[in-house]
Amino acid sequence: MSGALDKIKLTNAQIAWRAAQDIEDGSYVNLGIGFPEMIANFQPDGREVIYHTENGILGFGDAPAQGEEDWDLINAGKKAVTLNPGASIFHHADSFAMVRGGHLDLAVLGAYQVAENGDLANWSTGGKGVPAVGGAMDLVNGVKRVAVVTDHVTKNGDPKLVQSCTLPLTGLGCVSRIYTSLAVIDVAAQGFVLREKIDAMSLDELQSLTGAELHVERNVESLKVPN
Amino acid sequence: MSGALDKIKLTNAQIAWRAAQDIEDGSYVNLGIGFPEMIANFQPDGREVIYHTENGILGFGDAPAQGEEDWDLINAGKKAVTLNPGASIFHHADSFAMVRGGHLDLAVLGAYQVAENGDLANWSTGGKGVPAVGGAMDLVNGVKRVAVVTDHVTKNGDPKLVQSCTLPLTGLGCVSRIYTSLAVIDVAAQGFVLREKIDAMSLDELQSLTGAELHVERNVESLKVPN
Amino acid sequence: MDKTLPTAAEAVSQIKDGSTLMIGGFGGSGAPIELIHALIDTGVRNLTIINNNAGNGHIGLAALIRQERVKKLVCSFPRGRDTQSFADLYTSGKIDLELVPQGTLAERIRAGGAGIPAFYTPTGVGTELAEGKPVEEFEGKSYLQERWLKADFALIKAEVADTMGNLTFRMAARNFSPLMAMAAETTIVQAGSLVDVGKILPEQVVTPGIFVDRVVEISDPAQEETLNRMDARYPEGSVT
Amino acid sequence: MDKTLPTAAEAVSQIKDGSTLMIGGFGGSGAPIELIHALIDTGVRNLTIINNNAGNGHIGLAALIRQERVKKLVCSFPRGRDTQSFADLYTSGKIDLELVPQGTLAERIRAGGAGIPAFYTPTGVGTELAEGKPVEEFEGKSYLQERWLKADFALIKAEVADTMGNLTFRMAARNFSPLMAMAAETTIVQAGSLVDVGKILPEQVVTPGIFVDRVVEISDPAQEETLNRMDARYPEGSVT
Repeated sequence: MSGALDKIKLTNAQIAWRAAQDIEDGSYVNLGIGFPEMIANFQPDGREVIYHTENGILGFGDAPAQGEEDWDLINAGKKAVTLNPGASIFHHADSFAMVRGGHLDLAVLGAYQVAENGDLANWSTGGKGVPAVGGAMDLVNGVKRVAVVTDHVTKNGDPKLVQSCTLPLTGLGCVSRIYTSLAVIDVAAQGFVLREKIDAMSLDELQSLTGAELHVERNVESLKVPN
Repeated sequence: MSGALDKIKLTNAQIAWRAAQDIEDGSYVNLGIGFPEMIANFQPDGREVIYHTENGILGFGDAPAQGEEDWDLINAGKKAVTLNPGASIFHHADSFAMVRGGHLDLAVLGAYQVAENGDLANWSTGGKGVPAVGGAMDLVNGVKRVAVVTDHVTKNGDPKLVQSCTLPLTGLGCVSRIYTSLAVIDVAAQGFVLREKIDAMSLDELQSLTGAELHVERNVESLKVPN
Repeated sequence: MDKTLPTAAEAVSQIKDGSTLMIGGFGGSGAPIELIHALIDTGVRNLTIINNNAGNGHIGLAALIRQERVKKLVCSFPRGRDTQSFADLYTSGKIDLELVPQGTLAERIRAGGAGIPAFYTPTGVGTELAEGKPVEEFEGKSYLQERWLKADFALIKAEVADTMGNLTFRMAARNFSPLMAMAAETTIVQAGSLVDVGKILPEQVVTPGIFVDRVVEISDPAQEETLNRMDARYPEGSVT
Repeated sequence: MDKTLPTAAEAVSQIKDGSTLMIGGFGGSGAPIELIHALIDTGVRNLTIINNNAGNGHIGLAALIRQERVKKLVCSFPRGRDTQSFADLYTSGKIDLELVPQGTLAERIRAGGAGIPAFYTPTGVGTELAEGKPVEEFEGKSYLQERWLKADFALIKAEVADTMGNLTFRMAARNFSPLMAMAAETTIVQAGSLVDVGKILPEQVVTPGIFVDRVVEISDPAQEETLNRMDARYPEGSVT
């Protein structure tokens, strides 16, 4: 199945595009380091989104041209950024006051596992290496809404959407929406609620790749993204 | 006795002068509103003292000339001040981080009563009027050293230095030195320790005006101030 | 993103009876007089007000109190040169007072803005103001547990605002305002001047726009202390 | 009041074996490289270091760790592009790690500076990092009790300092530095430029001089990221 799945599933860029469509005009948003950062590339025209980074910038913009980096202007992933008009600089306690105090509208993060009660595991694979947590636990407990972008299954084909996380938790009941390579799924009182799926996959097939029940409340929309 | 006492006791200005002599060069100091503010007028030549006010100024200077006031530059007593070179402006939480975090070297406050264990009562006479506390409780629990300037007795002739405060407390065991109109007294493990007294008063007389035992550890110095 | 509104009246129009409001300022500095007067004009009442003081004279917060719009005041120092408006109502039992040490008041507001529901402070230990508060010992010393303060609205006076709500403050008029902007659900700002986005240098922004919801330009704003020295009254001609 | 010293070596000369140090910086920005290198030169060891990261490459904090001067690291993210110095010692059990969520780390440092011995945060509830921490419920939600962090020394990089220790920071090099300056017994600053008192406008001071003890001017300071892109090493020529 893995080979077949690879042919039909969305790319990370396509998942990022889909997530970007839901970000409302005027939102203050934190994008997790790595894959979620890509979402900023797909911001729809006419919407103004203000991006926050843990290390004390609100309103950063695109990466500078190579050779033009100012290494005092970086994001949480330590990549060089620029400042948009209206940007502000502040220290780390003020930065996390924004996070913890519920001032950010949305955080979009990566995930190892998401449970049907909204629990998130995204900081540790539980192995023996060097652990690192960064700002993930602060974000999931502070930002108004937490969404996840992720492949629907692991590289081994195991479900990442599960009944209960087996990996160390980042936060409890914090995820409200999941954008996967196959579907868009909300976390609601009854568990996972399927909102959109790619046309190339049946509901049964999708359920078989998901570790917990997918509820269907109303029509499931077609998950369509640009090529 | 009251009339006789009035003739020999120090004026507020003289008490303030005496307190000013103990403020070390390079100190960061908060002076309570009212009488303690007078201490800044007697700063010895050659010493640099940096004054803090609760409402967010470090390094304020003399009052401006009348008509020259900037009402966005006031002290905690709501009086107009000026800024010395090197002054800084900050918000109230940062201002009290300085206070509570032990960054100020000295606070000099007024008092209704000081107990021999260092308890201070200076915010409420316990009456029925409108209560007000301001920053007094923060100062006495945060600043490295708290001193008091006060008349030695109340207007009725009652001791202000007592075994135990009868008025509502500002803080516990917080006062380390008291500059009165008759004496300089430290608060130590054994209680009040007399350091200096005015020549015109015997130790017995002074004791009779004090509500708790005055210990004498070594020679009591003569409390001398300019006329 | 344009957070500006044309008038103070529109800026305060959503404030309802029973709201909790933080109002910036300390003594005669930093009070958003024009916003407070616009608030008086709306007729709202049963307000809970969080401010360091109780207003002075017959304008601003004192006028709001005098008109019996305030059911409770949370403050550190409700006495001053002319705080008769508050004193009269307080002694006749018509207004509640929660007296909070000034540093604790500032920190509780910051905590509200920073998502910290409670913290410990040495301030107030062993005093009347500790009554009912949990005491805990850390490293051999006692501390009081204090709770966050939040508000439905904050009324703030800034020196400069851009249209996204980035703010700077003039001198010690800063005082509680940046904290209150963080702790209120809706922060309403009157700014002495309104500038285009990008005109405030990023390193010099004091309150980032994320904490600000509505901005109205009030050029040449009134200063509480100056108004009181002229014995001003609001509404004009009011006697009490 | 003149807090300046002529050299980085003199600025760090009182740091003793076993000290706890906060070091400013986040990733490649804001690290006081020259102060750290002067610290390496002193030979002190058994240090506890509080920093967001574990250094990168072979300079600055990474070099200090590589030389086994650090017995314990308190940080949020000890992984990076080249954090082998830390990883080697950690996996061989030669260095202790206290892993702290980034916002909790910042707030614990601020609490240390602000005289707040403990506070409550939702961060970490229900996770491994909550182990051993008191949990309390406020308004129906669970929070962890977290304790203040203090240090004997802070090493800080500023853009501009005046001789009294008032500071400004360059862009996002600000990060943890203003907090650490508050939380350390002795705060040591390297400033890109040293100016006369009065040259920094009072409203634009980010860290007031009360939080600063020693200032050394290091013009044209090294940038951690830039050094690492050149694969620099400290001491020069060091192999490991």
